[in-house]
Amino acid sequence: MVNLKVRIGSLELSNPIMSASGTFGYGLEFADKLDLKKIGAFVTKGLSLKKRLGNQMPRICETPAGMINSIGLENVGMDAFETEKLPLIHKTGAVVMANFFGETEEEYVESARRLEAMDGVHALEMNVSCPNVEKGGIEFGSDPAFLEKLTKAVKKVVKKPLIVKLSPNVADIRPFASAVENGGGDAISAINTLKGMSIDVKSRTPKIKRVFGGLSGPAIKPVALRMVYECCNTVKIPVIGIGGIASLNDALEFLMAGATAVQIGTMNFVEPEICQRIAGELSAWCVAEGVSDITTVTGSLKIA
Amino acid sequence: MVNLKVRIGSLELSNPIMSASGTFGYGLEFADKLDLKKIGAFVTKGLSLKKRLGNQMPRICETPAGMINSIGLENVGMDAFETEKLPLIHKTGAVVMANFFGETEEEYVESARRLEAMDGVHALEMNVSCPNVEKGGIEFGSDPAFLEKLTKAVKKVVKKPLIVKLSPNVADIRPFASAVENGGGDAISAINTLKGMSIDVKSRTPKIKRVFGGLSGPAIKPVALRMVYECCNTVKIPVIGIGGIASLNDALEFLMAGATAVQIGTMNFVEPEICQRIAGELSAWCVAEGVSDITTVTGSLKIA
Amino acid sequence: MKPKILRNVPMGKRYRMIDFEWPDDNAQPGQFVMIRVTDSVDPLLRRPMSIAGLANGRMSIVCAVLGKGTAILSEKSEGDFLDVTGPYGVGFNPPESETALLCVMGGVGTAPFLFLKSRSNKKIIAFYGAADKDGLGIQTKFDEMHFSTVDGSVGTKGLVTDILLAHPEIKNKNAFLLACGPKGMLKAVDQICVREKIQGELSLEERMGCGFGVCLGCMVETDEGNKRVCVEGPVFKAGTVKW
Amino acid sequence: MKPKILRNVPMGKRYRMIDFEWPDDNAQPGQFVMIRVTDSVDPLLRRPMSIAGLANGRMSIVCAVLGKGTAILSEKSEGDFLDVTGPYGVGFNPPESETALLCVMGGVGTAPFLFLKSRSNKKIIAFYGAADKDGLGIQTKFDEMHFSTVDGSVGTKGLVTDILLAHPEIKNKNAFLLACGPKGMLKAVDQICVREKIQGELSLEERMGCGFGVCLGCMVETDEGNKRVCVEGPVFKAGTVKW
Ligand SMILES: Cc1cc2nc3c(=O)[nH]c(=O)nc-3n(C[C@H](O)[C@H](O)[C@H](O)COP(=O)(O)OP(=O)(O)OC[C@H]3O[C@@H](n4cnc5c(N)ncnc54)[C@H](O)[C@@H]3O)c2cc1C
Ligand SMILES: Cc1cc2nc3c(=O)[nH]c(=O)nc-3n(C[C@H](O)[C@H](O)[C@H](O)COP(=O)(O)OP(=O)(O)OC[C@H]3O[C@@H](n4cnc5c(N)ncnc54)[C@H](O)[C@@H]3O)c2cc1C
Ligand SMILES: Cc1cc2nc3c(=O)[nH]c(=O)nc-3n(C[C@H](O)[C@H](O)[C@H](O)COP(=O)(O)O)c2cc1C
Ligand SMILES: Cc1cc2nc3c(=O)[nH]c(=O)nc-3n(C[C@H](O)[C@H](O)[C@H](O)COP(=O)(O)O)c2cc1C
Ligand code: FES
Ligand code: FES
Repeated sequence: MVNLKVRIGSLELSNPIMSASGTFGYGLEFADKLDLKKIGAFVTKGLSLKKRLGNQMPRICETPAGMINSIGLENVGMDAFETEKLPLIHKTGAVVMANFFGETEEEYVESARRLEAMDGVHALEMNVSCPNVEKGGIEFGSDPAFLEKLTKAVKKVVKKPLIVKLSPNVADIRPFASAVENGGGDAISAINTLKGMSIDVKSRTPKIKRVFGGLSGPAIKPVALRMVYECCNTVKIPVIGIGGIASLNDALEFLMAGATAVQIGTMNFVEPEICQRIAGELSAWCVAEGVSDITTVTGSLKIA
Repeated sequence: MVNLKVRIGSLELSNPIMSASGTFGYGLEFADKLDLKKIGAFVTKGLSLKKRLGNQMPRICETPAGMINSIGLENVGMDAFETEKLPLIHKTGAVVMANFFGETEEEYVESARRLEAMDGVHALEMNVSCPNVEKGGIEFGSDPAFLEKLTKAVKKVVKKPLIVKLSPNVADIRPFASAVENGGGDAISAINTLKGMSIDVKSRTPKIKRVFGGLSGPAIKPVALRMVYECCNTVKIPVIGIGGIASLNDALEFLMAGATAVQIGTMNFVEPEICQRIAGELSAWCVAEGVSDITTVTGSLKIA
Repeated sequence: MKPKILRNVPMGKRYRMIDFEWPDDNAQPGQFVMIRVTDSVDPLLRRPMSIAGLANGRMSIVCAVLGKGTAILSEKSEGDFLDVTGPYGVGFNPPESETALLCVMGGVGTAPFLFLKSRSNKKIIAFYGAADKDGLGIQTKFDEMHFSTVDGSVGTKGLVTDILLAHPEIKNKNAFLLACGPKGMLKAVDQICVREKIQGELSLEERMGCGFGVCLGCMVETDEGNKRVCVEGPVFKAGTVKW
Repeated sequence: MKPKILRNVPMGKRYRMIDFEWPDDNAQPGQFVMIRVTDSVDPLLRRPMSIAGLANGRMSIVCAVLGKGTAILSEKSEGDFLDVTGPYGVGFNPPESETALLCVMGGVGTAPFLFLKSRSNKKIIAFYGAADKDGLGIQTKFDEMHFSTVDGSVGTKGLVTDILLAHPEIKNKNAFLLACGPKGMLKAVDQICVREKIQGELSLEERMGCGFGVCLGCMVETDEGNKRVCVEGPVFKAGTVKW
């Protein structure tokens, strides 16, 4: 028997294949597409205290081997999540990580407090790629000192594992990884989307109404893998690798680079059952390779 | 008649389609593949004072819609370039931009001095994505103040147009664009490659011997376009757009975002005649669209 | 589902009709499928295509070549395999009582009506608008067929809304109208519905990331708030969309 | 060049031979072409393939399916079009005087020797090494044919260098040796050449970005410095490569 179990803080996952926030709805949309118990965990769409409508349309477009989105963090809000979604999610037996964000430190802390109190939320993933209204629209995730302070403040109100999700739109991701570790975060997830842009040449207008959006999908995999590797070499807490994963091979690259688990994002749109498929393939791969415990694959990259 | 002429400092190009450094050799390799006079200019492989051998193999690998390279700036050196390459290049009638780099400020200045003295080099493109040995391996292009100083120092010894090529591995490219402008640079080119990584799962080794390399090709286009747009909105000097261009449509996106000209890199490997093809298509597009002067396309993006 | 292509034939000058295997008959006219046209990651996303027919183990779509994805799709051969998910979305739902339907269509907007025709015994009065005669050829026999072209090369010269407004049924307040086509056309038809107090349904198009409600890329603003075209649509009640 | 595929047939269990139109006969055995297998940008780069035959307006390659690119290539059909550039590189150049050639090959390394055989009237003594018998089937009749497999299922059990060393010609200091195959095999053959003081040429493989000398991705270290496998190679003199 292969042991695919991995640990994120105090939480044990049955396997390291998870779905990424914003690409898996509230899990329920996938209930008829795969067995939610067969994947390590799923991450909800980013939640805020209040319901949000998001940005104007158009807010997605396709790019070579990728896509840009500027959804604007549209979500049902904490109340509706707790009362309408969570009870239904609970029935599926899924492991649930709640992704959340705020516009001020207080909103972050308050959101975390709410999620901490919800039965059926197994871990929290804090998205810091949001404009900080108090700091004049600069992202929370763009200043290590501030990130450490935010992590500490949130960690104070939660016992559940706190994962902090890093932005790749920085010159060097390592100080941010350290900030999370120093702030007491239980794990890091990386990366969120790369800031990108696309133009419709015919109309000479941006393809995304808000001009900029986040690039995701296979195109970003090399950048994501590099940043995940850098994080893994910087901190001791677990790192969850995200960015462009489309195959077992891609997932293994992240694990070998040092990730404890991975999240699959954009490819859920293209192949809704991909998380379950790759979890299955991972198990078969371990058998074929004589790997009895997946944690021995983590960080097994050999540098000559 | 369509006027495709664009101006980079004191240099006028017959059209805005150029080839990018490191993807076009010394031009001569393309002499039987296209008419070098039909493209705006070509940029040489990055030159250093002394011949360099570059990094160990393997130093390229393919990624989704892109590739990673870690050539290590292998080049024939200034002497061989001047005596062996330049006379032959001169015969082709090509407009030549010499890309160059150094490991210290003095090397940069000395390289620029050499190129300034060479007849047949029409402009200089300074690559600042190189580790600065004096600053402990940190890239020249990763500190705006330092970049401004370097630009000033080099500008002092050259009259030919000086283009400074920016690295995308920064949190915000705008201060770097300003640094070039303030330092007296005649133009900016952007972007160089994104730092990336890839792993061979079978052998559990990095696909690139040096672990990291530069990601290029269509995959990076959305990031490149965003950064070029940011540069164009920051400085008044011309910006040359680079990154993932594979079609007329891609080139037009960069022009509409504000670029005065564009460079095509990786796609020269796939379709050696691509620069000439796109220059031709650009002319046809202008006719079809009733554009009589290509400079009216530059920056014509409409933001609602 | 990885169905085998059974047929791929031109339909008029601009379109192709592609038939492929499909295991069941469970779909409503107005619903769509999501098609992955390649195993590679470029193009990456699935393409939405209305169901143009479904019977006897065979589904049909009508495809207009617009860009890369539809170009690849239209060049597939009989015997090749497709990668299709769905059906998705909510289809047309005209009242049971209605015996005649005014169906306004432009371009490949005809596709869902071909399916509707095959499933319904109501009288279908079709209004087809195109820029020129190259847009024609996709129409099979509806019960009544009215054409308009912008250049006047076929049918009445002008917009499809002109021939719609000229039709006697438009004055029948019990008429029910269905529309599928370009945004401009839908908007104009919607205004007619509101002005003439005619009930109707419009099938919308938006760029889609997933097709099943999770990317939130396909929103449309309605008088009941943001709706996902792929789940709450693509068919919306006339008079409810905020254009 | 966008030549039409004339034939695509299996060759043994692991390979396919693909023939396509080619306008001229100007190529040397050992040279290669660069093939773009898709119009999309994934996979992005061209794939290098040795020329396995060229005559009468027809070029042949032998393709082993390794990854994405060769999978797509091998699934192309007769009548499809390829995108091929080249020929590139420097081919084999055995001395005119030589009447017999020792040709050591493994896997698709046979391809250039098929071409050589068709162009040369020298006696070709072939040594083919494989892991098991599934690697066989690519060999057409050379003048002499010696097999070895690692598992002993066909020919001599062991490595191809064993059967090479056992051949009487290896003691002939005027023998000329050519080799193409996996790196390990080439290295072993190279050592034999040096040790036995036999002249020879080796055809190398490296990942290629361009195929015509500009990306500098395919370097090999030789005793004359860095060389590009795509321009100064793929064929190098035995004893010159620094492994
Ligand atoms: C519900 C629905 C039903 C449709 N039914 C049909 C049909 O029956 N027949 C048909 O030919 N077309 C139909 N379309 C439009 C079709 O999906 C687009 O023409 C197609 O996606 C364009 O892809 P492309 O790669 O050729 O173009 P590209 O321009 O290269 O596509 C780039 C991206 O934009 C998206 N996109 C571009 N145009 C549209 C559009 N008009 N609507 C939605 N997304 C778009 C693509 O899906 C892709 O993600 C339908 C669209 C929707 C939303
Ligand atoms: C001069 C030369 C001649 C060759 N001749 C033949 C031939 O006649 N028949 C044949 O089947 N194969 C030949 N090869 C090997 C062939 O090019 C590779 O098997 C092929 O590129 C693999 O592509 P892929 O997409 O299937 O594999 P992937 O592993 O998906 O390829 C990923 C990348 O790595 C490169 N790559 C992977 N393996 C090799 C390799 N062994 N050599 C060079 N690049 C590689 C690919 O070109 C691509 O850029 C030759 C290689 C060279 C250099
Ligand atoms: C449409 C879309 C919406 C997303 N929404 C969120 C979100 O709400 N919160 C968040 O932390 N990340 C969000 N992401 C980022 C993904 O979780 C993931 O980090 C990113 O897409 C990279 O992974 P991928 O390349 O596998 O998609 C979103 C991504 C996409 C494509
Ligand atoms: C193989 C290779 C070598 C390169 N060498 C150089 C170089 O010597 N100097 C430089 O400034 N940029 C170099 N570049 C970067 C390109 O000039 C260009 O900025 C980058 O590839 C992005 O453009 P593209 O996506 O069109 O390739 C190199 C790129 C590649 C792929
Ligand atoms: S297409 Fe993704 S939510 Fe509608
Ligand atoms: S493959 Fe580019 S230099 Fe040889």
